[in-house]
Amino acid sequence: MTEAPAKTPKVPMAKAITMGLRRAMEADPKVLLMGEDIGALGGVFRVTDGLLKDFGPDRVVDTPLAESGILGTAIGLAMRGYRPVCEIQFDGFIFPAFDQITTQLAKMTFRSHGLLQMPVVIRVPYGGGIGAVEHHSESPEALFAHTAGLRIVSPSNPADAFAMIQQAIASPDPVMFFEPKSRYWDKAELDTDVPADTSAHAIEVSLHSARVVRAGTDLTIAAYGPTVTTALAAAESAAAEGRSIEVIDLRSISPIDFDTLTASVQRTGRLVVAHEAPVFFGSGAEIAARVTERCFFALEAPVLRVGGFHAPYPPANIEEEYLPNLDRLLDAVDRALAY
Amino acid sequence: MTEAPAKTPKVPMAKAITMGLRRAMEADPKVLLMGEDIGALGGVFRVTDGLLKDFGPDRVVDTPLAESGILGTAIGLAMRGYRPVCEIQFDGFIFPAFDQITTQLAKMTFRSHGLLQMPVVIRVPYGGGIGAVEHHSESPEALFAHTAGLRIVSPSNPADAFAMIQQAIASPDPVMFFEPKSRYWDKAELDTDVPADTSAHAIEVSLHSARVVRAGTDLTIAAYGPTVTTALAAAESAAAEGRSIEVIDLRSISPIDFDTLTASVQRTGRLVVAHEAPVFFGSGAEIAARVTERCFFALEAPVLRVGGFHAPYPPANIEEEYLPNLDRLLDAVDRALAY
Amino acid sequence: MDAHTAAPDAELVQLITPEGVRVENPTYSPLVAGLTADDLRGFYRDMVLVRSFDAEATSLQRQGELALWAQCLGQEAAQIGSGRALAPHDFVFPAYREHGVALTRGLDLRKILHLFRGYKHGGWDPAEHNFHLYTLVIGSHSLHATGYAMGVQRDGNVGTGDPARDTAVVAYFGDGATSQGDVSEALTFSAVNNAPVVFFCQNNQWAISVPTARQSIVPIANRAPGFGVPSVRVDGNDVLAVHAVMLEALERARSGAGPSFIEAFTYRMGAHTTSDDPTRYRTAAEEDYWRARDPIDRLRTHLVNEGLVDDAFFEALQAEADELAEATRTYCRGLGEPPATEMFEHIYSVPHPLVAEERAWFEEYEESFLPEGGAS
Amino acid sequence: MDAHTAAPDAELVQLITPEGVRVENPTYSPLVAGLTADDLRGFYRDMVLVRSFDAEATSLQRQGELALWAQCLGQEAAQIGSGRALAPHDFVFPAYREHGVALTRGLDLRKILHLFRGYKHGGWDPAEHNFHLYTLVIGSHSLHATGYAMGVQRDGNVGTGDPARDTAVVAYFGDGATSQGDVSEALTFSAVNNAPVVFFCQNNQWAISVPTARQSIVPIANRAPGFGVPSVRVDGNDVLAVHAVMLEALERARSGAGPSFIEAFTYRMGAHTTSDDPTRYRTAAEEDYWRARDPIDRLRTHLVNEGLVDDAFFEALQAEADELAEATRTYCRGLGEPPATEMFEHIYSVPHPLVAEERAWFEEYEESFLPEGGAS
Ligand SMILES: Cc1ncc(C[n+]2csc(CCOP(=O)(O)OP(=O)(O)O)c2C)c(N)n1
Ligand SMILES: Cc1ncc(C[n+]2csc(CCOP(=O)(O)OP(=O)(O)O)c2C)c(N)n1
Ligand SMILES: [Mg+2]
Ligand SMILES: [Mg+2]
Repeated sequence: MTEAPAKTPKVPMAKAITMGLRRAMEADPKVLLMGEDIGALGGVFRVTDGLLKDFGPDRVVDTPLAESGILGTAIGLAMRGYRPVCEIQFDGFIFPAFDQITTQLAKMTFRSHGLLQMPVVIRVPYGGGIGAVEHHSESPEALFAHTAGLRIVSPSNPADAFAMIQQAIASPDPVMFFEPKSRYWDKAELDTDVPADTSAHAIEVSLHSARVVRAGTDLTIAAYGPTVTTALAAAESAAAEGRSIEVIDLRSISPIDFDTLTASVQRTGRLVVAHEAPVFFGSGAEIAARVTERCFFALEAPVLRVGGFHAPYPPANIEEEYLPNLDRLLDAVDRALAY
Repeated sequence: MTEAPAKTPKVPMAKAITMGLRRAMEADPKVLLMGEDIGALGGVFRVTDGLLKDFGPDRVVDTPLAESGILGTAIGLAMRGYRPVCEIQFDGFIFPAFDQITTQLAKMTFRSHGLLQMPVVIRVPYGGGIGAVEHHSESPEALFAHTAGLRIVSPSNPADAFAMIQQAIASPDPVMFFEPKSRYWDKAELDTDVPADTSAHAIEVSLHSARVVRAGTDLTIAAYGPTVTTALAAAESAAAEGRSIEVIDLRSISPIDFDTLTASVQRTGRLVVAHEAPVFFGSGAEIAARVTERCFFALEAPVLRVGGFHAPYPPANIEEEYLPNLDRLLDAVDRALAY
Repeated sequence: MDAHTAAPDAELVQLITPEGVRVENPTYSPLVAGLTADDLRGFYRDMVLVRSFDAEATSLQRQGELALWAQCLGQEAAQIGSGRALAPHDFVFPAYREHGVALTRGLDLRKILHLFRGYKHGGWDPAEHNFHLYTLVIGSHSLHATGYAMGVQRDGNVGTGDPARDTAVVAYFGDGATSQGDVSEALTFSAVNNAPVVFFCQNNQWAISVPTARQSIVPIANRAPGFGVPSVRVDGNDVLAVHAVMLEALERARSGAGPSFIEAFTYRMGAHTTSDDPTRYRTAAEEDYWRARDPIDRLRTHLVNEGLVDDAFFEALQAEADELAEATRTYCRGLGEPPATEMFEHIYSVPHPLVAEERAWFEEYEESFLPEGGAS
Repeated sequence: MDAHTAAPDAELVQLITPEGVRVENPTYSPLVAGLTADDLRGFYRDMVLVRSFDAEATSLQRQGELALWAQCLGQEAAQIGSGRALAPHDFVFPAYREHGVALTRGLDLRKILHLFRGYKHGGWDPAEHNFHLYTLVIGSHSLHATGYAMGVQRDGNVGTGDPARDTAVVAYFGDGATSQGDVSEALTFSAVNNAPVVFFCQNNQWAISVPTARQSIVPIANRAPGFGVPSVRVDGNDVLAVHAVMLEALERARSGAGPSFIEAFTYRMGAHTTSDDPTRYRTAAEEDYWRARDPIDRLRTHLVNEGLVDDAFFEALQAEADELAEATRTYCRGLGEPPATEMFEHIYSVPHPLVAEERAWFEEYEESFLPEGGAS
């Protein structure tokens, strides 16, 4: 998507995150990484590869096997002035830490009337489509977005991943960083030598801004993380049939950049939201409700949602049918345009 | 609400639940209660009062202080053929059990291809308005509704509480039973001698049916648990100004009885949803999204939501302003009618 | 009398008997050998003051001024004995009834009322006295303390030998809390990191209505060594013994020798909170038994027997205690209510569009109730 | 060589040395005194069979037939020794590499492939062999086992003295799992309820890349007594010793004497799973050290030295093992894919309107892809 000089190397998203972590650790000695198998192994996805060697075991901490323990100690470290970046090995294993995240991490700043900041990042490889076994393909972002005090983002491409992880780490508020593991190996040209903009403005605005990744006039597709690529493919495919589809990469799930979203829908009059998480009580619900409230008279069709079914994530053999794939997206586009 | 012969005693909701538990325990020796302080103390709200004495410590189990332990052992008991009813002492203390509920309890039937049933009930006194300290006034229902495999209900009055707790216990699926603690002491005439209908039909349909508790033509208010009373008050108040408001007690949050809801909205053309939980990613989002999809051409105004703000539940001194009180509901009604 | 009300077994560290008699302990007596009469009077003073405060808060709750109150009645020795062993730069993570510890940290006790009045969730600046906010969610803060201690290690503030620098972290919690997975995880994380943290468990024999025997069938102190954390059981009603074991544990932490666990065996003489009714689950005989073992009486007897106090001391102290109660009452009654817009503040440190939007809506909405023309 | 690769300390219960020599243990030898040569050959057979199965599954994964495989290579003695001590009516909660235990329960091992192929999440009927589904979420099932055991108590199937009735429940998990709060809570709940459950921890010295020393600085077996649960450390590569300690623990459970904890000290000879690369975190020397202590070799040496086996035995067994591998391969390749609509099944036991609606939508949607007129 980004034009870059020919010499810029192509970097997969996983590597872009590694480099973002590296830049953040170089920029601030208080940044440290914690998680299961993030040291010698470099994480099961190798995202922390090489960091133990360069930053040592005090800053790249292989923790005991306990997610509540990871988050709980991260909170204490943050109180002491550190900036812990916690890796949860897989989406499905974040729930033992749910209490520490929801009740402690999210509320500490409020409880202390702003006296305590919580610069904690929780990295969560999430989503399906990689043929994994049970509990390794879930999309739990909506379960955290309901809770005030947390910020939730999800990059869809290497460049965003590289910049957003640094901004997330620089944020004084806790940030849940959902990494679409099915896109870990998608590459893009990226110069990882230049650290990202981590100014106050970048943290407040850039980190949480949606981006129009393809302009269009007939219908808007809102996506984030793994579904952005699918949405672009759907737009491409629809273009062949003469339909002009705008694609928005939300990038942030809490807060949601409703200004960008509603500006688009005011023009296109139609919105389809795509995410891998189940539709019922998913992000699409909030988006549909709020966009409808804001664009009531502009909407030509109800906001349609494409996502997982009201079912546990199924066995890998049939996950393709569960996921909001290209066909499912196109079907929703057709239905929305048919109004 | 219910007409009953004069001799029927008035029973507060808390007592109605006690009696429902008693009837369920009498009906099935496999039913047992587990939780913190539910034995000699009878629970901090006295809902299990007297049950230890009558059913003994094997069926009314004071557990160690660990919510994950309570849910985890309840799952094992269910596998052995028991029907555990777990009490979580307060809403804000359910999160240590989040993993066991979301990843184990909700998925066990699916994982076992229907070979294992999970007749576990989780009773959660929830909601605010009782002047309590931190963590004792939350409404976490939306955090569970996103997960398939769970059923979630919330009674708004003693009669429903009495019947629904028995149906929940008879359900082979796990049921989260959210008890609006601000309504615990609201009384209604109720004959608790007659056990509830726990037929298959009752469990499938009655337990999860919404109910029109007041008919109206201009606008529908959907509420559940603690906000039903507020909604009825709002309808009453609006009636004085010549507005006819229909009030629906949803009773079930997962599944949601969209048939009853959309039938109403098809007639009234306007919907306001009221719950205590924060609006952002709350139940109202799902309701707004789906009702809008189903009633797109009937809606005269966007679905409006009234609920908690995107903030941790505030100190009790200012909770009245946080809660969707009568004025806030009337304000939303006005706004919806102004479209 | 139930098993759990039996007199503590002989393995409890004790330096002053229930009869007020000083006893020798080869390990622990030397640790408190340097304490002066002034120190002992100071212990006594703190215990009396916090009891006065606690009683006043209880009565304020009865008067409707507080939503709830959690008394520390009976646990004063455990709290003052341990709190007085701390250095100012040590950091404390209390549960919710550590009013005695708060006193030793120098916190203005009246700020504790904020939380229990429903006025604020917090109420004080944790950094001011290195005393964290109360944590109501049982056990969670044991992990925060452990993480904080891991930060202390990274700051190089352990094992330097410089008493102004070496820092210990303390987590206070109850017997019930030991059943929470978080507390076990804190033991694991502290042990494998050799973190400078002390887990101080006040076993007051009850978790609301549940006796300790329902949390553990062996002494609570046995728990920690299985994680590699050394532990000790101390008579929690003996302020001197508590002080000694705490000094030892803090020194271990600060010197880099790692975490420790203290079980202070005491008794919750009051109700769990003002909402509780202990008559439902324990006998008057049990309460009487423990009332006769009141930790304040024990120290008083000792001080009197040793001739370390006189009437003037008691009178002055009583006046001070009355003054504290009076100041507490006045402060509480004057608190008023915070502005409702506080609920939109400090949810995030960085501006947040949804919060801003909801706040703006709320302010406009509130203004709509002002008498016409009344809005500024 | 790192500390954690050092030879197990002398406190491990051992009945056959690594050199294959039988040693006496006053407590445990009597428990296995009744075992016949046939029994020993049966142990050996099971170990060889599961290793053959395990190797075949590993190679099926390499061929792309499985999404993942978790080997039990090196842990056969721990699994067969314990599994063979169970009664049919005992109930087992495995983690995810208990293929050896599965074999002893009589499970058709090929059904284990369902999960690892991404074909089903479960794959067998837990009731058929009293063997629960694999649990991938570390530690969770320790609580399920405890609850199940509480159910057994309520059924009156403990301490009756009737061997056909008295029932034990077993939870299998690894060294890493002991750090999870759930496992500690399971120890608490089992102890205070005196539940008939055995916690069987295979300490294979690694949790993926994390050595046991990062989970506990003291032997894992030390953990349980702090909760009031007796424990024992056994040489997990000694099938006989494992069998003996398991018999003891099961008997304790069934008789009503309560829970036990077994630490079987063994070694994960393979990678964590087929996705893992152990060269990143452990040395070849360490792997060589443990390869030389292979549990199957140990029993083989013993059987040969005692003259309990002959060539015919080995040949027949090899044929059986090859047959199992062959059958596994064939079965796996023939599995195909489940119909996509399976994802709408058994989400609930009672009909559910949203599931029905989504399923109906999906079926209609799928039909729209059929060639025109192709829909039935
Ligand atoms: C996670 C959680 N579960 C339940 C509660 C409700 N609760 C408040 S205090 C308490 C008992 C605590 O007992 P203990 O740890 O012994 O402390 P004590 O009150 O005796 O000082 C319980 C169950 C809670 N606050 N947090
Ligand atoms: C709650 C949870 N967190 C993380 C994981 C990822 N994970 C899978 S296996 C494993 C290591 C388990 O080690 P151990 O308990 O020793 O068992 P072993 O694999 O050695 O048999 C980890 C971290 C998981 N499955 N569940
Ligand atoms: Mg207690
Ligand atoms: Mg292991």
